[in-house]
Amino acid sequence: MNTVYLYTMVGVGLFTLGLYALLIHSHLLRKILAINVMGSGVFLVLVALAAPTQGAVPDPVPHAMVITGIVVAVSATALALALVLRVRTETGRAELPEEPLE
Amino acid sequence: MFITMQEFPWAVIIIVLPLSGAMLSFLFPRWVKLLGVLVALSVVAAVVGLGWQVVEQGAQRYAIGGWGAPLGIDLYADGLSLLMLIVTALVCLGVSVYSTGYFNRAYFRRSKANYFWPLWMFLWAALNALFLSSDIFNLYVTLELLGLSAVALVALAGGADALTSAMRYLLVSLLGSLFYLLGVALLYHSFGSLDIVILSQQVEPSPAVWASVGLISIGLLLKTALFPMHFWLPPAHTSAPAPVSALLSALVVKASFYILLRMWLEIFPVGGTALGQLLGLLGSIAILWGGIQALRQTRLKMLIAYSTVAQLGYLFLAFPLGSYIAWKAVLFLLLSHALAKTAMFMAAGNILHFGGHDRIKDFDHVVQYQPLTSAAFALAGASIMGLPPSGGFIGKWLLLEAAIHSGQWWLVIIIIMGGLLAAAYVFKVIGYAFTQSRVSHQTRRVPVHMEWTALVLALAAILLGLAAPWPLALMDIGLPFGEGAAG
Amino acid sequence: MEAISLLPLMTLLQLVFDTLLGFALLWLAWRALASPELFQAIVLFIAFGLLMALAWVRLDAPDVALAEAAIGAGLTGALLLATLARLEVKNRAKSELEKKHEVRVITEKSKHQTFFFLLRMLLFMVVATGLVYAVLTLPENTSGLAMPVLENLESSGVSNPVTAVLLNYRGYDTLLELSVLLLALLGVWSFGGIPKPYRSFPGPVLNMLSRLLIPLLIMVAGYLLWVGAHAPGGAFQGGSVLGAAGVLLLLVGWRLGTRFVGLPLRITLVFGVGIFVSAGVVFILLGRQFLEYPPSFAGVLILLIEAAATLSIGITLAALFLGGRPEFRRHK
Amino acid sequence: MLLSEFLTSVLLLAGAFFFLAGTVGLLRFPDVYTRLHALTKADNVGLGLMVLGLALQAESWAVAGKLLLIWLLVLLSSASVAHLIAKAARQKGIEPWKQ
Repeated sequence: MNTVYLYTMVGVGLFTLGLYALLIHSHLLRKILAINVMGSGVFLVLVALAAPTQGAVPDPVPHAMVITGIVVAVSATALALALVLRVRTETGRAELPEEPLE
Repeated sequence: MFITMQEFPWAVIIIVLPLSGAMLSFLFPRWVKLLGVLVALSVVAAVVGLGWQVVEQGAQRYAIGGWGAPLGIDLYADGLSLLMLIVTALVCLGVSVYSTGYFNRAYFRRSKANYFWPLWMFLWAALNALFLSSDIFNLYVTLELLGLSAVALVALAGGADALTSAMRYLLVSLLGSLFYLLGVALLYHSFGSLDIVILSQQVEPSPAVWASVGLISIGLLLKTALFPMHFWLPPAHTSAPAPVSALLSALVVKASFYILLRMWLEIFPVGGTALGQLLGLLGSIAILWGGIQALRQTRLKMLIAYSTVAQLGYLFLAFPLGSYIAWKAVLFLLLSHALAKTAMFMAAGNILHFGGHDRIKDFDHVVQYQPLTSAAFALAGASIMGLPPSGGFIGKWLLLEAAIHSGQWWLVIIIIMGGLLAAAYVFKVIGYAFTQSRVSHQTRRVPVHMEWTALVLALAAILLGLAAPWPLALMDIGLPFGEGAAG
Repeated sequence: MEAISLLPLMTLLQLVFDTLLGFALLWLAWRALASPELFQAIVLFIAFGLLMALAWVRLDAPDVALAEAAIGAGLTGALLLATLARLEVKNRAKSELEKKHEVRVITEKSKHQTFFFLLRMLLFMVVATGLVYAVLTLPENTSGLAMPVLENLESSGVSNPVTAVLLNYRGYDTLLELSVLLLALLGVWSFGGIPKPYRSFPGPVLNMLSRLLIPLLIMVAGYLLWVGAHAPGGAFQGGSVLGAAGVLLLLVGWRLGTRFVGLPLRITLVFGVGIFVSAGVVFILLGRQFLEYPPSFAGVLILLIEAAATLSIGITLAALFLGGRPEFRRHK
Repeated sequence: MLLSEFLTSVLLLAGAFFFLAGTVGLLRFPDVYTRLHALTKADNVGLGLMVLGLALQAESWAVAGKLLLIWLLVLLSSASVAHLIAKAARQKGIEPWKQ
């Protein structure tokens, strides 16, 4: 077990953990946290697999991809949080209705 | 100055124009409508320019920054992306004209109306960038741009329904993107490239490739709303403002399908495999389920939204067939559905605007008061049902031909049943359009150009059928679907 | 001799450290997602972000570490806390019922729900096992694009490879990403009717702190922007530090003057993408490709674009923290 | 050379001890005010010792200066944050622990 695989496994773990939490929690703030954890998991996989083994240079392309991803994630989070506040104002609850509107 | 017409980078212009339009309309809210229409017209012109290039010189590849794949990002335009761009341009031009009437002060608060334009132009820029991109990570960024702008546009309608469905849509969209991105990570680390063409040359089956097939497919199918992952679509498409519903149903769901199609055609050929059969099965269920649900709806926009679920099902029938004709049929269906569905949602918007509601049973002499809108709905309905000579007819005909050719008779039955269901729900609406309502409603004048736009787009869906050979020939440029003889 | 004999010990220690960090990450993520109090959950999430930054350092990705610490942990955390405060300002005395809602897990009994629940669980299991297997079979070191990136570094205008990728080789991605950020703000503004943040009374300590920190933060932002050309740093890291300065200003009750709220603010927000697009288009007119910088100017151009981007990113992030569109009236 | 390395080790170990003590305090102390006490006092000293230890190994004065700057910034922010947390706790009506 070396660093690369260790962090990659942690990344996969975070991804699935976030996925699980996203599906079981109903509060929207928690869903947003879960999405962010999932995102961190994906980023970790992306960079961990690019980590250098013994003195070689790390591949900078995944690093740049992750920085892009982090900015996209914060944008999406900001939008989602503002939407949560609006949903709360309109419906009184920070949750989605259980059944989709028919 | 220094560049000839032959190498003018139309592809870049097509992306930069709506992007700049979005920024300008954010800066100068006073001029939004003028800017919207101007940008729409100039993008159409740029698409014509690119089309001319592609027809004259074949598929185009453009290295942004001059680096070229795999280091840089390439834009790529072949027949497939060109047709997507053309239909996007047509629909968006329509939406642009329609929205000058729809987002007026009587109906929307001005501050809200002003936000529509930049958001919508961001969406258009995202669509154009997506159809032109040849880089799977760049596709992720365009997907996010597309998803976030679509969500903001849905929420523009305000009210509890629109906001909750926008929220659900946002979560689904982000989830889909993350699945896609993880798939991209695995592909990159397997082959060290992000370019679709390079990947297609190097790809060979391995567990990582299969995992990324699964992740990318799940992510994009979620965004494309294939049954049973369609749950988010009807509420979102129903509660959005009418031009936004049109954009979502006509183009946004197709964008993720387009990526799926590209990946499956070029990177992982799954046509005809077990996975393809599964997708065909899900598509078939979507056709039947969406059709039945559409028939059960009491509100017009909900009916149209479920019809989208059903029509999206057709797109997946090509996967069990996997033949040259099947791909072309599906693309043809996609194009005609985009035009017809835009017209339908616009017609629904007109009816809603006029009577203040879209309860089908309470329609009051719609045909008499809004003849153009009724005609638009009927013509679009004809294309959705697949009546000759509409675009929908040609698409379904080709699909039937492909199904019969490969002897998969169950698909033939599904296609015919789907058509019958579509006929049932379209006629249900048209039937009520002639009746008188017992309840009298306050009515509002609908600007004439909103009615005409719907009609023109519906006519375009019909004309697509009459001019079928032309788009079918375009599809072969760059051979996205392989050699015709091989199929 | 001594160094060689210490090597296995060092690797062992590193492995122990990595393992501990990995478990800490998983544990924090789990606690952040499962803890009963939302406030606690958010604080744990911020801690998670900081440990992520540590993981990036361990993976030789200092640029990512900076971005993660500033944006992933810092600004996302600030946004989450601001939202929570606004959710709670509505009803300060939170009912017990609502507290239950906060941790409520979807366990509806209807058949429809059970079906989807099972489907989700199945999906979840398949994803987890499949991914682990897939990752373990990946080839251990594909060098990826490291070689072409380094070979072309000369003509990219900068010597930090990550900045070269972000601003030059894959500058188009960055252009679209800046658009995403702008779009998010536009979306937030378009929602309208975002409740005002809980009015804070900064007090002398926070005022003092902000007076000391804000000039420093602006300086650090400038430094990060400048240093990004040859060392870890760049527009995003600098921009987020600038955004942090903005957040601090907003916390002590500062608001943008009325004169600047309209067009001037909007121009600042659009500036980054605007300059980027213009730089790209100008080169088309000069007969080059879109975003193809001449190697002799590349360094200056990248710095120019990054400076514009830093300003826009900083202001956008601060505006996102504020939530709704700044008002035309002065607050005090 | 050897002396500086020895000093660094001692300083780092001492710093680590303060961190440990601070963490134990954070976990064991009864209320928010005492926990803040444990955290800020111990961590500031702990970090100070670590910075001092590392500064001995610094290649140049600039690096040592940066290390010092880090410590000063942490001092400033942790003092302010501790104050703010305590103030918020007081406003919420949390009584200091007495026994």
